[in-house]
Amino acid sequence: MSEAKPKIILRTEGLPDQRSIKTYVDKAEGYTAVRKVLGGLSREQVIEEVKQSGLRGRGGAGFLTGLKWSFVPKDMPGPKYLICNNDESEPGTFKDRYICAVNPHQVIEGMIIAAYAIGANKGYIYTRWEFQEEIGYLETAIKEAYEAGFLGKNLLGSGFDFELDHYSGAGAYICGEETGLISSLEGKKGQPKVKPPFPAVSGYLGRPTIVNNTETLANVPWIINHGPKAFRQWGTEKSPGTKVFSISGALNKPGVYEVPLGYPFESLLNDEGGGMQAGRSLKALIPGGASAPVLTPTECEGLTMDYEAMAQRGTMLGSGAVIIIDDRQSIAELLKVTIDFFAHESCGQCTPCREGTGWLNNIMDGILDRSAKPDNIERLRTVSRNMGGKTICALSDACAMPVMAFVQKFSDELHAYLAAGSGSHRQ
Amino acid sequence: MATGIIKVAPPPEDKNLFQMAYGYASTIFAGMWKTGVIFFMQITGLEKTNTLEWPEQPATYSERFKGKHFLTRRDDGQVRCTACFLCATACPAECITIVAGQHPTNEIEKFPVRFEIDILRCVFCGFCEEACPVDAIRLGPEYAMAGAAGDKWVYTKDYLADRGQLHGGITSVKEENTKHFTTDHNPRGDDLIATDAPHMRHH
Amino acid sequence: MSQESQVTQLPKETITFNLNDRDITVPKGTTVMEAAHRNDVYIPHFCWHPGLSIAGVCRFCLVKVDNRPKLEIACNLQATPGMKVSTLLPEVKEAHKWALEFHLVNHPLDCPICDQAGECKLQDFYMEVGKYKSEMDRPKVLKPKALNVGSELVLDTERCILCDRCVRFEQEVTKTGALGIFNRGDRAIVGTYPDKKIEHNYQDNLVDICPVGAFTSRDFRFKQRVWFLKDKPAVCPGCSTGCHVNVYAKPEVRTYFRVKPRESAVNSHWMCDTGRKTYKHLNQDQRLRFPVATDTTGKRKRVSTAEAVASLVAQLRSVAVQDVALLVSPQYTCEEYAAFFDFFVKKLGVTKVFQWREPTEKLEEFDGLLYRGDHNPNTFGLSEALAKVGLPKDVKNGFDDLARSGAKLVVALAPEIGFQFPSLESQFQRLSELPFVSVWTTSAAAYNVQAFKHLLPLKGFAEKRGSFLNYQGKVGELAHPFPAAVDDAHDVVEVVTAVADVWAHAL
Amino acid sequence: MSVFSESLQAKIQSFLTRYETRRSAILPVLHAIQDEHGWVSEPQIEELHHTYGLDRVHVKEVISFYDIYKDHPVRKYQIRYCKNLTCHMLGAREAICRIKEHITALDAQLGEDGPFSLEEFPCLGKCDGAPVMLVNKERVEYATVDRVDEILAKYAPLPKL
Repeated sequence: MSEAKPKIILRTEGLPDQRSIKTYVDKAEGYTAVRKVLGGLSREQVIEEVKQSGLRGRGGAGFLTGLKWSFVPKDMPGPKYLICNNDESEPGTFKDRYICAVNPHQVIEGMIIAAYAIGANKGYIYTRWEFQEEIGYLETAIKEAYEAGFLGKNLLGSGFDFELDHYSGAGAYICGEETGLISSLEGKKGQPKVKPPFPAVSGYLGRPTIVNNTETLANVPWIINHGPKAFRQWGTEKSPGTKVFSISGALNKPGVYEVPLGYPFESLLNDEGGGMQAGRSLKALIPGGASAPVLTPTECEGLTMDYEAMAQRGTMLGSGAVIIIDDRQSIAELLKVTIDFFAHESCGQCTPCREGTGWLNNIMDGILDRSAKPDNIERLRTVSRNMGGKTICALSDACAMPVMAFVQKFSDELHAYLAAGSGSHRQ
Repeated sequence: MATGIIKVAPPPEDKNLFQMAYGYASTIFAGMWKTGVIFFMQITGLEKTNTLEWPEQPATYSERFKGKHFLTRRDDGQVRCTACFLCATACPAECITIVAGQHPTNEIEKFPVRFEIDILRCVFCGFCEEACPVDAIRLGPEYAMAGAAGDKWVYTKDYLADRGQLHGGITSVKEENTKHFTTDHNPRGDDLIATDAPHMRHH
Repeated sequence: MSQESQVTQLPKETITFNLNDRDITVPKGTTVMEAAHRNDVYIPHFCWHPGLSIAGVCRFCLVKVDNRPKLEIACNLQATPGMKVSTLLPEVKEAHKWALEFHLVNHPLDCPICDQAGECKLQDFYMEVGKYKSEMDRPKVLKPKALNVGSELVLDTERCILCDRCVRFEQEVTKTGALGIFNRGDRAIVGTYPDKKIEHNYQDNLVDICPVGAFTSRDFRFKQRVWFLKDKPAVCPGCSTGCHVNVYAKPEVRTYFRVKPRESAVNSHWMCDTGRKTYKHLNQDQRLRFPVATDTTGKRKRVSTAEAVASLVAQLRSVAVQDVALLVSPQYTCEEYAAFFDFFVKKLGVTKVFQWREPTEKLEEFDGLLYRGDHNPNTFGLSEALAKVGLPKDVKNGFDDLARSGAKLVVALAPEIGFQFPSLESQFQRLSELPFVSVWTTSAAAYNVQAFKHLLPLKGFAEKRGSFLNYQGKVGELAHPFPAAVDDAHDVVEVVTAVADVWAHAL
Repeated sequence: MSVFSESLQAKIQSFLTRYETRRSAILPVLHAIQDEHGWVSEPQIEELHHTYGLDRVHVKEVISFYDIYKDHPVRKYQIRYCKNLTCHMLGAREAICRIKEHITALDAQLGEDGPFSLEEFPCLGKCDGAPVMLVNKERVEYATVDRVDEILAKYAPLPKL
C-alpha cells in the first residue's frame, strides 16, 4: 500500500540533491504556490483556503491553522511577525529535523504564503541548537531563496516584502511553547508569557505574531496549489491531510514516515516501522511524544493515528512522535526518565510546575533507590492531579498526564519494583 | 437511764482505784516501750529512718518537677536557643528578656545575645518549655532558690546554660534541621553577613 | 506616582460583574483582582502587587468563573459584564490548599528565626487553607542563605518563593534592574549579579513587598518580633515629599523600631531608606530627657517644665522686644507655628524671625522617585505661617541675619531630624555665642553644648498631633500620636500656651 | 583592550544590529563567544555590559537558563549524551556508565586536562539513530556501549580499563 501513499511534505525525499531549490522547483512544483498567491489572491482568500482545508497545527495542540491566522488584527499599523517553530524538543519527535533535511524550501514557501496572509514582513525560523546540520541546511536554503528572489523586497513585483532570518535556540524544551519561544527570541529566558494577551495580538516585542510549526507551514503550499478539497481527500473529517510521524524504539526500521491521518497503527508499526525487533514484543505505546499518556497493547488494538481516536483513548497525537516500548523495559525507569526530563526543563516560573515536577522527581529518586514508602507511588498521582491545568503554559500538564497514565496502568509493576527490588529485566 | 437508740456505756462500778491506775499505766508503758524499741533500732541503724537531715542530706525531686530553668545546648556546646521569642511571648509573668543577634559563625544564624529570666516574677507554669520549638529551655528538678537581699534574682544566659548543678550543661539530642551555607551554585557564599548584636533599650 | 495617575485617569465607562454573589461595578478593563482589592474582597495572592505589573506566576489567586472549565487567576482576568466569579467554592479552596502546599514543598522551617514571622503571607494562608498534614516526606532543595545583597538588605534564597516581585520592582520602580532570577526549575534562585550589590535608596521596599522572609531589613534584623509592635499612621518628616507612613514601636519599653510606607496618593506604596531612619532620633538614648535652666549662680541644672517656662518668661521681661529674635526650623507642624507666632509675633510683637535651615541644602534636588533636596517636612507650612503674621515668607537660612541682628534673646525651634543637618554642630556653636538662647529641641545633642543655658524637651513627630504641608502644599496629618518616650517632652503648642499663661499672670 | 578577538568583535557588532532589539542579540552573541572560547567568562560578560550595552544581569540570566551556555571552563571535547526515552531504552545508561569509566581513567592521568567531559542531555532529537550523542557539534548515532570505545578513541587515545 506504500505506493498509494500521498506525499505532501516529503515530496523531494530520496531525489538526488533533494535539499536544493532546483530539485524543489523542478520536481515538486516549488514556489508555484507563492506565484499563485502573489499573483492575485487576497489575504482573506488565502486564509479562507487554509480554513477550508481544515489544516490543524502539527506542533502538538492541533489547533486550526486558518483560524489562528484570522486572529491577527487586520488593519493594525506597524510590523507583524511570523515565526516558524522549529524548536522540536519533545522527546521522541524528530520529524521537523527530517523535513528541514529533506525539503527545507517547502517550509520557506509556506512561510512566505503565511506571512502574506497575516501581513507580516519579517519572519524567523527558530531552530533548536542541537540541530547543527539542519541549521546549516536551512541557512543555505534561505540564501538560495533570497538569490532566487522569493525573499526580500517586492517579491515577484507584487510589492510585498518578506525578510526571513534564522535564529538558533540554546537548549530549552520550553522554547517550543509559542510564548516561551517569543521570549527567547527577544533575548530573554525562554519563559512563557501570561495569556491574554495572545501572541496573535501582542507577541514578539508586543506586536501581532503568529507562531506555526514547521510541518504545518510545509503543508500550506500544497493546499494553495491543489485546493482544500484535494487536501481533504486524505485523513479524517476532523483531521484532514497527511501527518509526518517519527517512529522510534526497538524497531527494525525506526524513522520518519508521512502517512494520511487516520492511518492504522498496526500498519504504521509493521509496514513503515518494519515491526518489532526479533525477540521483543510491544509492552506499551507512547503515541505523541513524552507528554502523551501511555497506551497498553490492548488499547492499541484498532488504533488509528488521528486526533479524535487518540482523544477517545484519553491520550493525544501530539507531534506524532510514536515511541514503542518493548517488553524488556522497566516502567519505573522510563517514568523516572520522563519526570526527570520535565523537572529539568520546567522554566521555574509557575509554582505548581516548578515545585511539582521537582517533587515528582524527588519521589522517583526515592522509588529508584527504594528509600520511598509504598504510598509515594499513589502520591505521584495526587501531586500530578493537582499541578495540572494550573499554570501559564502546558508543561506541568505535559508532565502530569503521562505520570498519571503510567501510575494508573502500571501501578502493580511499580509496587513490585519498589518491593522486590528489581522491576527491570535488564539486570 | 434513757433506753432508746443511743446506748450509753455504764460507768465502771466494780473497778477499784488500783485497777484503774494499772490500766492507765500499762498503756503508757506499752507506748513508751514501742517508742523506745524504734528509737533503739534506728540509732543502731537496725531500722531505716523516713526523714532526712536536710540540708546536709540533699533531697532529689523527680525529673518532671518544674523547678529552676535551664538552657540546653547543641552537640557542639552552643546554646540551642534560637532567640525566637516564643517563650517570652507565651510567658504569662513576662519574666523573660531576650536580645537576639547575628551569630558570628555561619552554621547558626540567630542566637540570644542576652537571655534573662527574672525568677522573682516567674510562676513556674512551664509555658516557656511548652512553647519552645527547639527544646532549648526546660524547667529542671532544682527547687532550692532561697537567697538573701542583694543576690542575683535575674538569671543570665550563662547561668541558665551552665551552672554548677548542671555539670557542664545539658545537651538536647534533637536533630538539627539542615542549614545550607556552602558556596556551591552560590555566586557569593563567602559573603555571608555578620551584623553586630543590635542595641536594645530597657526601662 | 504612576499607579495613582492610572487610577485617576481610568476611562469613564464602567462594567458590572458578580463577585461572590455581590455585584461590583468597576471601570472597564479592570482585572478581577483589582476590583476585589478596591472593594475589600480578599483574594489570596503572592506575586500580584497593586504597585507592580502582572506576573501571574504564583498561581495562587485562582478563582472560579461560571461556565469556564478551568480555574483562572484573578490577577490576569479582565472583569467582563455579567461575569460570575467565586472565590468561596470548595474546588477553589482545594486549589488554594495545593497551591500553598507547592509553595511550602521546599520552604525551610525558619519561622523561629525569620523576621517575617507574624506578618508572613505563607503563615497567614497556612492558618487559612493549610494542609496541616504535609505529604512532602522527601529531602528539601537547599539554597544559599543570609546573603549580603545590599547595604540595607539580607537575602535568603531558600525562603524565596520566586514570586518575582523584587525583580519587577527593580525594573519598573527604581529602573535599576539589579536583581534577576537565575537557573530554572526548582533550582531557580533570585539574586544580584555576582559581587554586585543593590545600591539605590529604596532597598527596604524590597523587604516590604517580599511576601515571605527572603528579603529582611538589616536595620530591623532580629531586633524585635513583629507581634510585639504597635503601629500608628504618621507622615515622614525626612523630606518635603511627606510620604505617608506607619511608625512601629513597642510602647511597653518606649522604643521605636521601624518606619514603613502607607499606601497613599503621595507615595503610592513606596518610601526611601533615608525616611525609614527617622524613627531613630525618637528613642530615649538620643532624646533630651528634661528641661534645663540656670540657677542664681548661673550653673546649669535639671528643672521642671514649669520652672523652665518661668525662667524663660523672666528673661523675656528683662529684654526689650526688638532684642528678641526667633529662629525657626521648618520641621514643626503648622499648628505649632501658628501658636508660636501667635504669641511671640502677634502678642509680643517680635519682628526678628529667621529660618533655621541647612546651608548646604539643594532645594531643587530630586531623585526622580520620592526623595527631595528640601529635607524638611514643612517648609511650605512655615512660609504660610510667616505670611499669615505678615513676615517675609521666602525660604532662606537666617543664621547670618540673626548674627547681624544683634538680638539679645533668641528662642530657637531646633531641627528635629538631626542627621539631615550636617552642619548642626557648627550651627549650635554659632548659636551658643549669643547672649541668651532658649533651645526647644527633641535631641540630646543640644544638651552637650555647655553654653546653652536654657533647654526645653519637645515631642517627636510620632508623638504629637498636627499637620505638615508637603512641597505641593498637600496636607499630611499627624493624628495618632504615641505616648512620648520622654516624660518631660511637650509639643510647641503646649509650651507656648504655658509661656503665654505665665506671661499673662506675671503682668 | 578587548577580551574578544577582532573577528569576534565584528561578529558581535553585526548581531547587535541584525535584530529588532539589541537584547535579541544576546543568544547569538553568546553562541559566537562559545564557538570561539567554549564558555563565557565574567570579564567577557563585563565587556558585553559596558562596551556592547547588553545588561549583565540579562546575560547572566540567559546563561544560567539555557543548557548550552557554560559559565565555567570546558574540556576539549564536550560529550552530550541523550538519556531520554528512546535512547534509554536502547542502552544509553550502559554507554554513559562506560564513558564515565573512561573519563575517570583519563582524569586520573591528566586531571583537569582530560580531553572529555560528559553531560547527560535531555534530548537530541535523533531518536531513529538512538542511542545518540553529540561530541561538541558533531552528532554520533548508535553510540551503544560496545561502540563507545572506538568512537572516543577517534578523538583522543584511551587508557586501558
